Amino acid sequence: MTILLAVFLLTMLVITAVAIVRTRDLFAAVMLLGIFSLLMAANFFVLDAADVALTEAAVGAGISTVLFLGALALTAARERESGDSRWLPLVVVVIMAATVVYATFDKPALGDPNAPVHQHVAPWYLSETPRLIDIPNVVTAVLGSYRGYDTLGEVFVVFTAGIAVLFLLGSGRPGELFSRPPDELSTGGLKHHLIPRVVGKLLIPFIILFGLYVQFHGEYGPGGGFQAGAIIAAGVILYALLEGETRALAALPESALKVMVIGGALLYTLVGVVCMLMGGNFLDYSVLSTNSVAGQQLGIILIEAGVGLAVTGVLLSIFHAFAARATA
Amino acid sequence: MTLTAQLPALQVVLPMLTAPLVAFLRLPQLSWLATTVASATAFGIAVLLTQAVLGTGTLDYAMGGWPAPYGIALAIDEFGALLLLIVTGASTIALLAGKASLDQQIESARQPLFYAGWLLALAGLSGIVMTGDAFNIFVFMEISSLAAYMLVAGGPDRRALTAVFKYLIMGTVGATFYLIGIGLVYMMTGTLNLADMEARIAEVADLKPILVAAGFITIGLALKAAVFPLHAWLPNAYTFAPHAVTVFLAACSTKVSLYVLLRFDFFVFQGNLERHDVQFAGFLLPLALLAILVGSLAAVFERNLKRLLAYSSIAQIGYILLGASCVSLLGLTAGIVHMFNHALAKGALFLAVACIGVRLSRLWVDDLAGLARQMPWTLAAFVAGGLSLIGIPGTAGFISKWYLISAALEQGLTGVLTIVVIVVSSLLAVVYIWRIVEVAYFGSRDAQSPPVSEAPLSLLLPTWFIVIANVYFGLVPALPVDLASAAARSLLGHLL
Amino acid sequence: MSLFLDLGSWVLFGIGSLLLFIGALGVLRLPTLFTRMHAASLTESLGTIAVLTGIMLQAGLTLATMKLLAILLFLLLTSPTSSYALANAALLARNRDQTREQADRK
Amino acid sequence: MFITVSIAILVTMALAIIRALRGPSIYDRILAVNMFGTKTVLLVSVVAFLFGRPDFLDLALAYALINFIGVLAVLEFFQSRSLRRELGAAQQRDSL
Repeated sequence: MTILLAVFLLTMLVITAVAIVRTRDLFAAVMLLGIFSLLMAANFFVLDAADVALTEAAVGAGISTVLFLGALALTAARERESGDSRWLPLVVVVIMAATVVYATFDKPALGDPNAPVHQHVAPWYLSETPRLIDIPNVVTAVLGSYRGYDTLGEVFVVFTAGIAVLFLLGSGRPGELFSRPPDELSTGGLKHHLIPRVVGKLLIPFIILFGLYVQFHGEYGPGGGFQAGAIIAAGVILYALLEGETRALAALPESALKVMVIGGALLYTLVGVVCMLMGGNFLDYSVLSTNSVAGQQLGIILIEAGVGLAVTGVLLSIFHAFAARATA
Repeated sequence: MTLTAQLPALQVVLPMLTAPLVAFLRLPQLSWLATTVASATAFGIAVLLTQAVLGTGTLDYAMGGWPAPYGIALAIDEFGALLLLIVTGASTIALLAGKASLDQQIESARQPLFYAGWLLALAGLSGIVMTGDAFNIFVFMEISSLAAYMLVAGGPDRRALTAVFKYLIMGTVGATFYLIGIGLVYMMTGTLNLADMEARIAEVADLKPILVAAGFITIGLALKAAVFPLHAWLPNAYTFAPHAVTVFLAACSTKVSLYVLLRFDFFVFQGNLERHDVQFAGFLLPLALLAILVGSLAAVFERNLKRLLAYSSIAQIGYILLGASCVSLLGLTAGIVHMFNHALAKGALFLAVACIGVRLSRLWVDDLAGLARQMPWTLAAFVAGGLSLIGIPGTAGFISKWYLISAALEQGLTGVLTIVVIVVSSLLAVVYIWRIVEVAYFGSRDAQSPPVSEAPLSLLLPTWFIVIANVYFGLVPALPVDLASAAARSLLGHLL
Repeated sequence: MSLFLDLGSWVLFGIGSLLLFIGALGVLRLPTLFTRMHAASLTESLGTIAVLTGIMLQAGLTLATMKLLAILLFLLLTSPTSSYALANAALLARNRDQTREQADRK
Repeated sequence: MFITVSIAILVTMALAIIRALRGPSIYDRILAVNMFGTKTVLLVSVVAFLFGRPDFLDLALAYALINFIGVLAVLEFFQSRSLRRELGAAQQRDSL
């Protein structure tokens, strides 16, 4: 059944991807990208990677569509014919695809328990985590502790992206991402907004609540700081869409976002530094408490909080930067 | 734990900690100061680490205290130490010298963000060099690339944006290829630790996924390292970047990718893929030779000063690869020494360009006419850097050429061809450097153009520091040569 | 007892599947946007209710049922809202086009 | 029985994709994406039970909450753009 589902979803994925590449209507491409990301998440889910699927869902379904539209608001809606030939890229892509297919000939079968992946490091994680860290979701243990340095790096990737967007777009005065002309009230465009506004405002608390749940439930089920950050940011973006950027910024001003970004990135790094000061290696949470298991758990909670803060802050800063640019 | 034992972690953590603080400082001057202090401290740490490596051999550091295949381990050997010196040194010098030029090119309101990006690039590059984990390399590659795109996009010319876009697409493709390769290797070995990978790959080395992985990783990294013919993104990125950024990136960013490429091909794949050395030489030697010739020729006909030097960089990357593709102790030593020496020579040249850039807004070769009279010290530094690039005895460049030719002499017939190419390209280097010297010293300045004064001392001092370093390491090459030959020995460990 | 639950699930799943398929067919085959929206809302309201209730019967009184209830509630809130917003936007756009055409004709 | 439903959902998704590819108007595409989103929620819920992993319902919950934002953003985008364009055109007419 897994195979059947995966094949079906992947076929649809390929069709969608080809359509995205072929269309010159950038708006259609954004819509198809939304479908692409939904398919991707369903695929991850079918392959039992719920944490990844949740990330894809949180980022792909809401935020990336909004950011793509923000970019579209700054440019033209149709792709210009470029002089470059499309044949060379096509040839390169076909060769690459053929090579990857060739590589799969000797690949262990999907779910084969004797595959090297299931023989070497993974069994150790599964057998030692209950003793060393004692949390049910091993994925969180791997990301938060065993490979915590990678996760720190990923937080800084997000941070760098945020810095780069702010640097390029310039964080000018606040503006509306989808600005409406001032006399728009007279044209009656807002009337249809009554129902979405009521429903949307009803949903926002639930979205934030769900984000917090994902943040703090990450040790038990799929989730963690990245997903939670994206979900909470999506909630705030919904507020901004319904009530306007100005009110969103009044609720969560740029200085607060700044504090979240710096605070999140610093919190993670400083947890590592504190571990060093207390005599362990960088990010060795065991030394944080007299009981090494409790120390690990404390460390993971702290760094996940740092991740959540930084991701929320960066995503919202990027959103506001696009908005400020769209108005200017 | 003593402080010394924690140094490997601090090398990356220090710039990472400083970056968020710098990003939101209100005062541009202060953000420059904090960045420079952090970068200089990182250089100090790199020096200490090099001493430790020379004393006791490879340094290992277990992140989070988890043992190697389960957690992420840092591993710094001689090769890594050399690269760390290049990365942190280039960053520090570029910052010290770049103040005046950056103040001109970046609006002061955007400077804090710019310097934060600089620190992130520094952290990313040193993170790549130090880690012993294949996926961790990818993570830090993302940090350094994103930061590098941002730094290049800071250039005042609008064309910087299109240049960055190309750079971004190519860089992303390269990183994706690398990731596909890592995924395939992980599928077959179940580990991400490089040392562990090397041990476990032996059982599955003759299977198709490993072969394909080797291809993907090599092409991906070659794309990031601007190896001919995958260099198309480099000239414009270097040309339109702010001058100080060009100094920083030209000195180290492609070399870090080459470093990863060499580590992968020699550590992980070499002993295991069948007749790997022949394949390596067979594919890369012609590319290296072509890179040298095409890069040098393009430089001869180029009229934009920075793009000229960028094409010359493509040729120099060819030299590094040429050394490596000999697959011999001497050849690898030559390639690795050239990483260091090219950083010195190109550093000096681009610093001199930055000096000129402070005074002139356009940097075409013709604009330099008669400039030697007004900016004697700058042009003298340029000539010295050029001499080192050509490989005149007494400069650092000579040392690497010397080793390259000795390595080629071991190779028999192909060696003769190699030597011919090296000599021809050195002559081409003489031509393109001389063209600039001729214009600057013997051209006459346009009467209408406003008088130009010598570059500020804050720029000239670091420039001359690097020029003197060129001469010093030309006369006393012990440090880079020792590190490089030790690195070559450990890279070739399996074949010896 | 469990037989009844299974039977109930079967019936609900059958109805749900049928509704989903008919609705999707409608979205594909019907001629205009508004008729297509009509078909889509069939899958979105009745189809969703049938399928999710069917699963709830299988899950019994567990946390999963609570989550399913929440999902159902949110879907029933959001999908008519977005349909409404979509229809309204499309209608306004069409009206504007018509008035523009009239203005152009004058 | 979960299999029957999941096949029905997959067919629905496929038909929605065809609609999204065909267009013809932007609103048709939005409709298709919206429909695709709710079908994904259903698929994930069904598959979670099919595989015996009901704790994975969180994902469906996330979708049910977030999919809405994308659709609203799109409508907002078009509303504001066409209004702005119209106003720009009107101003041009006035100035002539």
